Amino acid sequence: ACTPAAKTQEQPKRVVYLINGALGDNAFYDSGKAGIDNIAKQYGVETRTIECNFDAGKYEPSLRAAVDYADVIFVISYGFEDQLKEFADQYPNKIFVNIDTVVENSKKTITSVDFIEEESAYLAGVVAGLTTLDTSIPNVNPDKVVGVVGGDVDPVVSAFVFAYENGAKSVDPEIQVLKKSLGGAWDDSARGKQAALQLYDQKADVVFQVAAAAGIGVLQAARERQLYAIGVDTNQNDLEPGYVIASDIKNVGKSIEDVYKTIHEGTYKPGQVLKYGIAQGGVDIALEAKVQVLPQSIVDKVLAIRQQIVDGTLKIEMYNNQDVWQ
Amino acid sequence: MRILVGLINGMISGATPILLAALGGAYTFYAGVFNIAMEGMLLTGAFFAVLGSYYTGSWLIGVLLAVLGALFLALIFILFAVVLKTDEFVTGIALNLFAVGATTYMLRKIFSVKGVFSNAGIQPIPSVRIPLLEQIPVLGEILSGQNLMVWVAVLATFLTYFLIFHTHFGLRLRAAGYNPARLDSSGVPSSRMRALSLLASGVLCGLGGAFLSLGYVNLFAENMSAGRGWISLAAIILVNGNPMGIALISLLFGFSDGLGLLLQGYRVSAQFTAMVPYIATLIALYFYAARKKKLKST
Amino acid sequence: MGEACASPIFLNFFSRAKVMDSNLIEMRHIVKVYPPNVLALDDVTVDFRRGEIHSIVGENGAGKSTLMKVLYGITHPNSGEIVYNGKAVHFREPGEAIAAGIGMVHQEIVLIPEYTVWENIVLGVEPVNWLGKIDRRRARQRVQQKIDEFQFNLDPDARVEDISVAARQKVEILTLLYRNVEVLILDEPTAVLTPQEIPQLFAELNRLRDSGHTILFISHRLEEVLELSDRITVMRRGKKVETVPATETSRQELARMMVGREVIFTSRRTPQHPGEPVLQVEHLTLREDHGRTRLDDLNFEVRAGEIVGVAGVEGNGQFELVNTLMGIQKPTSGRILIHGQDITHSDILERRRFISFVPQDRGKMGASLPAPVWENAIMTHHRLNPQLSGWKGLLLNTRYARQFTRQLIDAFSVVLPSPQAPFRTLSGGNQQKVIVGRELMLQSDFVLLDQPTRGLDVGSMEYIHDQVLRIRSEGRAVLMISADLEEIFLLADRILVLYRGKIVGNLPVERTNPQEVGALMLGGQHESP
Amino acid sequence: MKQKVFNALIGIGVALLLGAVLLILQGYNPLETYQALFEFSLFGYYPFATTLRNAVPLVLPGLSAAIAFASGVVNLGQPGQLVMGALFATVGGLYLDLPPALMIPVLALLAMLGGMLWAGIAALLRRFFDMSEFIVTLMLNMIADYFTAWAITEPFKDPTAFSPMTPQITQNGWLPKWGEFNSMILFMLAAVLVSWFVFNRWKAGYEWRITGQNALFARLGGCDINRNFMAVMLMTGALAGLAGGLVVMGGTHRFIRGLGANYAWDGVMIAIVANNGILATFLYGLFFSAIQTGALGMELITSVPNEISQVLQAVLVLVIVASREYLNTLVEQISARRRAREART
Ligand SMILES: Nc1ncnc2c1ncn2[C@@H]1O[C@H](COP(=O)(O)OP(=O)(O)OP(=O)(O)O)[C@@H](O)[C@H]1O
Ligand SMILES: Nc1ncnc2c1ncn2[C@@H]1O[C@H](COP(=O)(O)OP(=O)(O)OP(=O)(O)O)[C@@H](O)[C@H]1O
Ligand SMILES: [Mg+2]
Ligand SMILES: [Mg+2]
Repeated sequence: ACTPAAKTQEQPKRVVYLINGALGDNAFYDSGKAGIDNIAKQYGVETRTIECNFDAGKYEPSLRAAVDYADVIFVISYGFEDQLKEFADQYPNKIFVNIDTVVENSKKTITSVDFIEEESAYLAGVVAGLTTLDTSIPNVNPDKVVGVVGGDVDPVVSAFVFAYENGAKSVDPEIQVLKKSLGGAWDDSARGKQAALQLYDQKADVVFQVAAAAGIGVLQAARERQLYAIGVDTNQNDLEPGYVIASDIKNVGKSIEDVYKTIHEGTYKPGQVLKYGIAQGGVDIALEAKVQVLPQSIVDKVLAIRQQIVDGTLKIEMYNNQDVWQ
Repeated sequence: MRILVGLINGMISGATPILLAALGGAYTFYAGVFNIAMEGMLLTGAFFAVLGSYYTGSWLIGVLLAVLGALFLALIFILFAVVLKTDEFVTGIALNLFAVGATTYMLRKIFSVKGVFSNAGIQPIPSVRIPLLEQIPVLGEILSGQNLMVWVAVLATFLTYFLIFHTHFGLRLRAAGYNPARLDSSGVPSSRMRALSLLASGVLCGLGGAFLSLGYVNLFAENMSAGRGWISLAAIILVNGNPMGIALISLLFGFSDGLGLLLQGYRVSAQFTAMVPYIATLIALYFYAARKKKLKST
Repeated sequence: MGEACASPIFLNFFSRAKVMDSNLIEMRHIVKVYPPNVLALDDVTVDFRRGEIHSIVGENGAGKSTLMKVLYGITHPNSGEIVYNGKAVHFREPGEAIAAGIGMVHQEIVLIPEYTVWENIVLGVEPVNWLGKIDRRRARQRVQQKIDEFQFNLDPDARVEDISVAARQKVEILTLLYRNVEVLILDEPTAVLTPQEIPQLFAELNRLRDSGHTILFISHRLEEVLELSDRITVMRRGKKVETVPATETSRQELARMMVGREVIFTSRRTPQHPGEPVLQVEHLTLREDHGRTRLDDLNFEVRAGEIVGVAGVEGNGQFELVNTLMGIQKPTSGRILIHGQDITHSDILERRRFISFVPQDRGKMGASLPAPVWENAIMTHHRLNPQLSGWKGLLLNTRYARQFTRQLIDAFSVVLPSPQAPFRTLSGGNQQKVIVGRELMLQSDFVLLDQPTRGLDVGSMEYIHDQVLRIRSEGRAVLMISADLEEIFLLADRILVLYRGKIVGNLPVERTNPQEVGALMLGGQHESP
Repeated sequence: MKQKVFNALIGIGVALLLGAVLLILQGYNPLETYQALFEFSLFGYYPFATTLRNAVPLVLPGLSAAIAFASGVVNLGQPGQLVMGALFATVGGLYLDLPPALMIPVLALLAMLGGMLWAGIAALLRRFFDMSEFIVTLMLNMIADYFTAWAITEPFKDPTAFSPMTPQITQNGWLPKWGEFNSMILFMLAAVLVSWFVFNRWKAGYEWRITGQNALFARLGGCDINRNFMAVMLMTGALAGLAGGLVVMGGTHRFIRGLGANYAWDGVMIAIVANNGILATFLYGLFFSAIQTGALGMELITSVPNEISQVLQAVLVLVIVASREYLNTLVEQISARRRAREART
């Protein structure tokens, strides 16, 4: 019913961006925030961000505050899916958009945006694999070893690791993928750096970081060892110019803007599950950097595989609770 | 071999901030001040180090600012605990809370980021390469190329030892802890020694913080002290403040921390490997307690 | 820094010549109230002359220490002025007083046991090199020099925790002399000394006086005050009663001025035949692992209706004897029997069924200062007296507890604001009465008294003594440890002398005298008749 | 007593004033901010209910710390004991199946058991190897943190969840709610009353208090120091553990990452601010809960960032304690001066 009638139905005035964690991961949450800010600019709605700082005690009151305040709630609900469902059922005429996971309430009013991390992480693996094989790249050793540092061992990180390993092995089954987890120390960048250093000592040429703030330590380890790292969530290629060869991007902001656009135009349908893969521009791999390290040959190979994924000719295996840490 | 060297280097850089903070705490320990604000001082130091280094482009000024920042916290501690005689434990806890809030807030205000501020403009503290030693295989790789602050920490250890046990400052400092009344009646106000000890711990924690944000890594992250202040407290109590003992415990901690990460290669869950340092501390405590028991009985 | 300034004493020699008995110090209209409302000094005016030994006597709490603390800058008067060397002074902290030449040795010795003698002495004025490093050689040699100058025999390298009380006192005095003070304040220095050590101290003090020092001397012991001083100031309840030349007064007169009434100095002990042995100690030995023997094969018994006094210089095993009797420390060997029952290995509560115990330190062992009086009164009773426990022995019967406290207060005529008041707000004497009362109401046959009247004034002391004699007449067995020979001779039937953890004398009181006991206390041989 | 309340109020007043200055310096309107603070924490049905509910995980660890400290036991293990309690309750809720009438008490007991266990370890280490409970409990906090993290990522993880968490516990284990009022509040009140009663009316409590004030005296008086130490450790462990259990049963219904993030430390802080008094701990617990709950309102309405409310809390703590103690001495000194004046005239 995308008609003037729909247009006249009153536009939302207030939008809340409610996140389980805290802004400032230079990544996931921040990219969402960027989307929210754009909405505010573009449509002149009032926006607020509520951070729960991973404090379980804050989840329910925050939800309550959010529904009291706003009529559209974008929520990253790791950890409080249950409460989210309750509230969505209680307030069927508020718009709940759940980011990054699939949450389904009995009234089917929550729309979920599901990112297909596996696709981009797979490409990250390909980049790593091709790099460790190409000893023409400075300091790359002959051993076929790459590494990954995860902030925790939760399913999301595991999904990254899973696809990353598949990507690397797709290049050459002999490539060994070493993994380290920081066991939840997302903000201890010193620890992140030490983990990466250990991987480099174990002959890895490339380390993929899936560790938010702690991950920055990984990038710095790469510079110290004159070796290579792959960033995550946003384009981190220029954080340590010449050492970050690629970034696995998750464009939360775009998804938020897309969804809000539909709300604005009245085409929004509650209860959907929107898949955001590479094709939809939800995730991607960024290879361009100020200081280009990857030889064009590798870039081309990666882009080719990316294209296959977009065309759907290459299906990426989805993570499904395998134990990827051994 | 490389792994071993890596482990040792990891141990050293893991130990440094704890060592510096704990040395700071040693002064307050001997002066009889129950100081648990090391955590906050580390964090503040780390923040101001980045602030100074980023804006002036000089790591030296960064370190200087770090020290000043931590000293500021020390001054608040003095104001409340020494002057107004507020409970030291409360003061410490409140200051730690304050440090987390304030640094996060300034991070947002000044760098308009949250979480992490990492930027090529942040000048790191240089590391020291020792021309000839470098050649020696293992030893060279360890001794050379360490961060300047590591050597500062080594120096600080011996300096602290000297100050506390061989100078009139140390004699008075320990007197303030043993029997303040005596110190007062011999003409040196014990409150002055308590204040001085807090300033000393401010300086050292500042250096420790600077190492965190300009030495080991080159960025500031919210709450990046990540409990190191508490570990240093444990280290101090463990060895009754003896600087050499503190150095030992810090190294033990740094080592077990790296070891934990390494163990992940061998089918041990990340969470358990992360426990290693704390379990190691408990074991150390066990042997320490046993030794003390023996000493007491004899 | 650290270099002590040139001695003012030489200057004083000249000045002394002309202004022989001019006032060195004048304290005028001093008022001191301790928060919240203890009027410790009530408009006190007193003067001290250059080169005299001036004693201050008075009951506990009369304000002697406070007066001196005010002079020394430890506490600050609410009003009044101090004139020193002709000009008004106001010391904010002891440091300033010392710098001006006034030093004080406290009633309770404050040294750092962990430090050596010389470290304690130079603390605050350490000789140092340009690095701030302490010049041990110079420090030791300076200290040694002072030791020789004033003929104290002390080992500068001994750790204070290892030396005798008398020696510690010397360290305190030396600390001041090292700083070249001209006025020495000594707060009850003799309380902890033996009859033999006191003359030594007096000799030293006289030497100091002759070398131009002024000495302010606080004591309870009237005869020694009369012997030592040039002039004597008497205080009572925060007021100065009078200042008199020593030659023009007597012990009786001083006592009357102090207490405000006549005081009897003779024993009220009536002869009585002891009964069955209650406490038996056999071969009691306490040896520390590295060989040092604290208690060396003690054998003695205490009979019903008998008071056994334990004499000895502090640190000769009294502490360990109490600890082993009470079960705080386990003896290396030997047995402790009560009524023939071996309690050597039973726990403290078990012993408390048989033993009433009055410890020497009220604040540390005898009571909880912040707790209300009634909670202090029911300690131990709450375990032994079923009436104090309520429902299934879990609850505390607070109603009965208050009633019990009432009884105690009445029976031992304790003066206090209310049973709810914090114990600390009671006066020392009343605190002691509560503790003694609590212990005696346990009705146990053996009573262990450790310095039962330390730091009490004559009034309270008399009262406690009467109680001790009463339980003796009730046929209980009493073991009383006391540093005060006078007290022991006043009460005891038999005297045990402890020296280096050994019993060097076990003497019926009527067949010995203070001189002999004093000699034994110092390790002299005991010539048995 | 009246004096105490008065001092506390003065302290809070001064603290809020300083906080206002802070806010002005940062360019916020203190009135608006405080209004928002209290609108979201006290004024109104839901806010008040939330404040009460959030008070639970502050008050219980607070009680735990207060009783421990007042008994001379340095149990700083509340954070660890809390999460262990939560884990025990959760596991019970996952594998047991009883009618609510039984399930809820059983889970509560399990939670206490978890806390006791964790405190008991420290107690035993102290008792037999005299390892200072101070360090041990601190270390055990970290260990408990990682241990529970492991438990919810490996053995007890919810395979369908996206982040480490256990499945939901059985409905029978959920604490009933009446509208907004969650029955966990009743547990809290009960805990406060029981604690007060044990501490002030039991013989054991009497011995604990005296031991806390003067251990040697208590020992000579015939109190069994070691048994008391053990008892206090266990009881305080149980209180902290219960807090964890209630958070699960009354709030999240499962163990999720970051549960009890910093309740327990706040609890310790509150206990000290309350001078280890039991009722005082309860009241200050409510107060700080109000502040924390209201902070959300500040963020929403006046967009005062969450850090500021953290700083504000720090200021509150410091100033309340400082001014309270300063006030006491001040009052005494004034009365002393009066006395002195009388003496002079
Ligand atoms: N620390 C204190 N706090 C409060 N009041 C105190 C304190 N010490 C003493 N007082 C008060 O000072 C008064 C005198 O104390 P003090 O111990 O000197 O009594 P006293 O004169 O020795 O009497 P007694 O002969 O009974 O010992 C006591 O009544 C007590 O109320
Ligand atoms: N710090 C204090 N706080 C409160 N009251 C005190 C304090 N010190 C002393 N008093 C009280 O002041 C009064 C005088 O005490 P002071 O120590 O001067 O008596 P004293 O003459 O030295 O008695 P003693 O012979 O026992 O030393 C006593 O009532 C005492 O209880
Ligand atoms: Mg006195
Ligand atoms: Mg008295």
